[in-house]
Amino acid sequence: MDVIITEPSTPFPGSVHEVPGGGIVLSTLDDVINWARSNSLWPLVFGTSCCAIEMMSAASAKYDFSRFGFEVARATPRQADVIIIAGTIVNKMAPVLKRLFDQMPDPKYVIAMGACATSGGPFFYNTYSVVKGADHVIPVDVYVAGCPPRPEALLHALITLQEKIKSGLTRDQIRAQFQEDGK
Amino acid sequence: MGNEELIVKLQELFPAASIIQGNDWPEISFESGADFLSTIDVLKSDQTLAFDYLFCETCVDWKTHFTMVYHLDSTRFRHNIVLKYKLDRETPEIDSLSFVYRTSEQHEREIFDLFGIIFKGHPNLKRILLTEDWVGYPLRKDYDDPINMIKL
Amino acid sequence: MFEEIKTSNDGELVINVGPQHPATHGVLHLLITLNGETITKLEPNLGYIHRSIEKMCESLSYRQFIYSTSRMDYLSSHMNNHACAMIVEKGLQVEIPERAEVIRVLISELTRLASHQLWWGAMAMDLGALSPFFYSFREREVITDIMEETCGARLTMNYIVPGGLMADIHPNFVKRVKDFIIQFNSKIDEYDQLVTGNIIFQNRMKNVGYLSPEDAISYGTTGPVARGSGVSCDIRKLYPYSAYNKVKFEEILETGGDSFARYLVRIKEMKQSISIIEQLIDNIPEGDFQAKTKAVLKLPKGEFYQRVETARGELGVYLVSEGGTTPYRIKFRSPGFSNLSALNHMVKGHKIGDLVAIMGTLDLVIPDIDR
Amino acid sequence: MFSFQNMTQEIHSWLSSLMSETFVMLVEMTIVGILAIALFAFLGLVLVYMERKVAAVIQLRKGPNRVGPFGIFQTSADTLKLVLKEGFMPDNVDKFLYKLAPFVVMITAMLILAPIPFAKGVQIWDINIGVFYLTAISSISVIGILMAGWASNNKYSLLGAMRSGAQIVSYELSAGMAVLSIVVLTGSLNLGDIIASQEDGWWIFKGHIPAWIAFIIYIIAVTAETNRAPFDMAEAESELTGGFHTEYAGMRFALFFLAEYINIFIVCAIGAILFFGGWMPFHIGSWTAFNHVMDFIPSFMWFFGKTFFLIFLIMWFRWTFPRLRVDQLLNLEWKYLLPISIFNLLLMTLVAIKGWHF
Repeated sequence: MDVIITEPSTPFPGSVHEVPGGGIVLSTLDDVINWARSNSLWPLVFGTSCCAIEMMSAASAKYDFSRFGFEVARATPRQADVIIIAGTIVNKMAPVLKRLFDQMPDPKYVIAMGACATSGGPFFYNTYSVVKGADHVIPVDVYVAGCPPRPEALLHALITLQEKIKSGLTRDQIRAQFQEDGK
Repeated sequence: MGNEELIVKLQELFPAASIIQGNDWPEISFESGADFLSTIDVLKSDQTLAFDYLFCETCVDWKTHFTMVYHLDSTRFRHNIVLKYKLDRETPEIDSLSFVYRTSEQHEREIFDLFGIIFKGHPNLKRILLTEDWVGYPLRKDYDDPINMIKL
Repeated sequence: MFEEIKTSNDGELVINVGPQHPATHGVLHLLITLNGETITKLEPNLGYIHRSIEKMCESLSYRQFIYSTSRMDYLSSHMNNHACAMIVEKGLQVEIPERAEVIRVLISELTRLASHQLWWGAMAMDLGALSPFFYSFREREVITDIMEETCGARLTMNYIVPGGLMADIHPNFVKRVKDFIIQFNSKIDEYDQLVTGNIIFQNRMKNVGYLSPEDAISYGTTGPVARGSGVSCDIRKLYPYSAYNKVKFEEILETGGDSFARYLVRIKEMKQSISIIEQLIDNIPEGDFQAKTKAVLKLPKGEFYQRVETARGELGVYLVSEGGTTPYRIKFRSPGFSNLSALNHMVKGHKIGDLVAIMGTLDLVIPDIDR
Repeated sequence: MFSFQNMTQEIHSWLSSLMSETFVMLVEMTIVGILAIALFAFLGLVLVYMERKVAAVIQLRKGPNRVGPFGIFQTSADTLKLVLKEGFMPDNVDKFLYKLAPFVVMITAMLILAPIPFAKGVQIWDINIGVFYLTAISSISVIGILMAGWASNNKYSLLGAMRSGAQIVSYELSAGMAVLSIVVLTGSLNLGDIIASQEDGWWIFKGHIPAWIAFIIYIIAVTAETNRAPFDMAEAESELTGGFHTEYAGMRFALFFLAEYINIFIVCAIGAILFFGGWMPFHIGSWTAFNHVMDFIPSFMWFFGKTFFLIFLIMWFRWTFPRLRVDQLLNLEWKYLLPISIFNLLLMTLVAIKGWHF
């Protein structure tokens, strides 16, 4: 995978020995860690509005996200890995959401489910209390479109998040990759 | 009681008020300054009226004044009226109904929150939907919030 | 922004339940004062999902504002749309084709079934039984599929519009609804066996959260909550609208006033909904599904009020028109808002576990409360 | 029937020929310790996977099936992730107790493992007061839970811990009574003797109705003792979000999680030993031929089969019943289970004295 790593501003003091293909032990260990993290995403029980019902549908027997190991929904943010923002975030809720996110231990991931969490959606214009997108409050990894999105869309988002974790790239690296692809 | 009978009865009881037939139900309107609590008391305790169920309480901002709108139902006779009370825009104050109809405790908090109407005698009058430090009353017609509100 | 909460001198403990708490079904914040495990005071703190729909509607046209109401009480979005469509029709004085009226009622009752099914699963989950949720969603998915085929959406349908319906029903609709009814009739008994008859469940529900008929009226509760206390308040029966005067059904009244009575009301209401659907499904009249309306709607000056019975109780829409293309003021009298106000009265002296059970039987939908 | 005793004795004599007695003991302790920890980890993985699959079957779902064949590596991924999570310590916690609590719960679970015979001749510590040891040690774990609840500086945790304290202390009584009724029949506190006494039939069949009552009470009481639904007052997800482990994250939470499942395994193992004869095959009185056929199935399979059947029973409870309220929970114990179990113990004594059992 071609990754652009930006040059550090000060050069590394000392000599660097190039290892062809990366250290086998460390890179494999990284893969194992990412495999574990991506396959064990425990969501926080958090739904504000309509999308929460579709999230429940995704948990139900027909869609069943337990197949991927997502069914261990934790009620406390301390034990959760991924926060699925299912619904609108309003000004009064924003500090609470931030606090919930801060209470989660690293590594933590965020999925913005539905139009409201992505951009304010149907409540973008003429409202005085809606936050226009949850990414104004906390960093979002995956956005799902729809009002509300279908359960399949949520499953796709979760699988996309798994792929993101498996690739082991940071946000900036992914952005750089996309920019390169665009050129 | 039918709507026509209700209007006749109400006119007997409240000669000062203006009573008209609205789209669905009789509408009885009071000017600001009328004794509101005793009116409600009569409406609730009168044996032929028995308006014991307040199913909607809200306010309308008419730019020059506010109008409190109460929708009353009688669970015994199943007749409804709409009760309106005109409020001054500068000092909007009205008696709280929270001890007559318990449901109005929350409704009045909401109206205070969104319209800024002061309910005298309300046990816990503070903002309910918005944060405590919110400035302004959003459902008033002159409310403007250039930061949060994106006008279409 | 959170108040500094301390233990008061008399040994009482103040606890925040919510905004993120599994029992609040959303983002309700309750401040409860505990003496040991016994609740002495409860204060709801709303507004964590206050989306200012009422302000928004003031700048939306009469065709547009209906869509935002689907997101209000999303579990009975059809009934919300129905109320709004009816109030516009009342202002315009449009006659709706018979076919549209019957389909509206059919769809509304299916929505009520779906809503009650979800409530049943979620309430059992609150009480700690996790499996009923999956059983109820099994049947709910069938309804959702039927809805999807006809309305094009699973949850926020926007199918009922001023003047009639957005589109005609799907050719499969009648057959699939009939199949569903046959399937669901046997499942209701399964629900009873799994939950209603369970001794733990009955002990958790009976004599918990008592609401007397007087209090039920005074607190303005409606829907299954008031009917569980023996207060007749079914708008479908008292002030029939749409095609409800053409069907025979019973208003379910339980006199217990406790959580179990409210539970029974909903379970029996499901059976009544099935009977309404059974009466109408074979008798959908032929004809148009939409009356002719202008592209831009203008309501005459005046005030209009429309009440409908949603799955949670009475939804009132109060609309003030100044004669323009947008409403001057619109107020949604949501059932959950009034039902919630009785919560403080109901939980006093009960345990934390009971709070969860009582909230389960109130069937709160928070966006419906906050609007 | 194959006994593991020969094997262990051979290892012991081989080690004794190599080094002095002290070193032999040290080496043996290390081996046993490693085996115990390995068993722990393995049991944790298997039981969590089993719980999720049982839940899935009851709830008409598929359950984990993407990670590895049939999803068998799902729990491994979960464990690895939990180990690698940020070690988290909220502000204003009692740091010492907060760190100690998971280990108290864990070590208690490990200690109980000592006198349990896993197969014929496989027992870490053959102690003559085995039953007494089990009941004594198992009550320590509540201290860990109380510690966790107190140290977390969270009101939900505190409430959960207090509930758990009240619950475990009360339900230990009926569990103890149920265990005693089997001790009365056998006349021995040694687990090996209790198993040996079931050579001609398991106590659940030999002990008439009192044994059945004791078994039912035992299962109810241990479900409560391990904080499992419908008695999961201490966690009560829909009431107290997470109960005593609300503030625990990562590895420390994993220890609580693991200890819960190990505790289930242990109580079910004890139940299997007392009522279903532990590793003893299914024997019927003097049917020698039948008994010989049964002996062909290895003893550890009998033991694990019975234990896992009981574990399945407890999991079945969890996914079926609603949760009790905290006062109903205590009512059930003090007003119903305890009087019944005391009466049952008397009845059992009568049965034992008169020799009415088979």
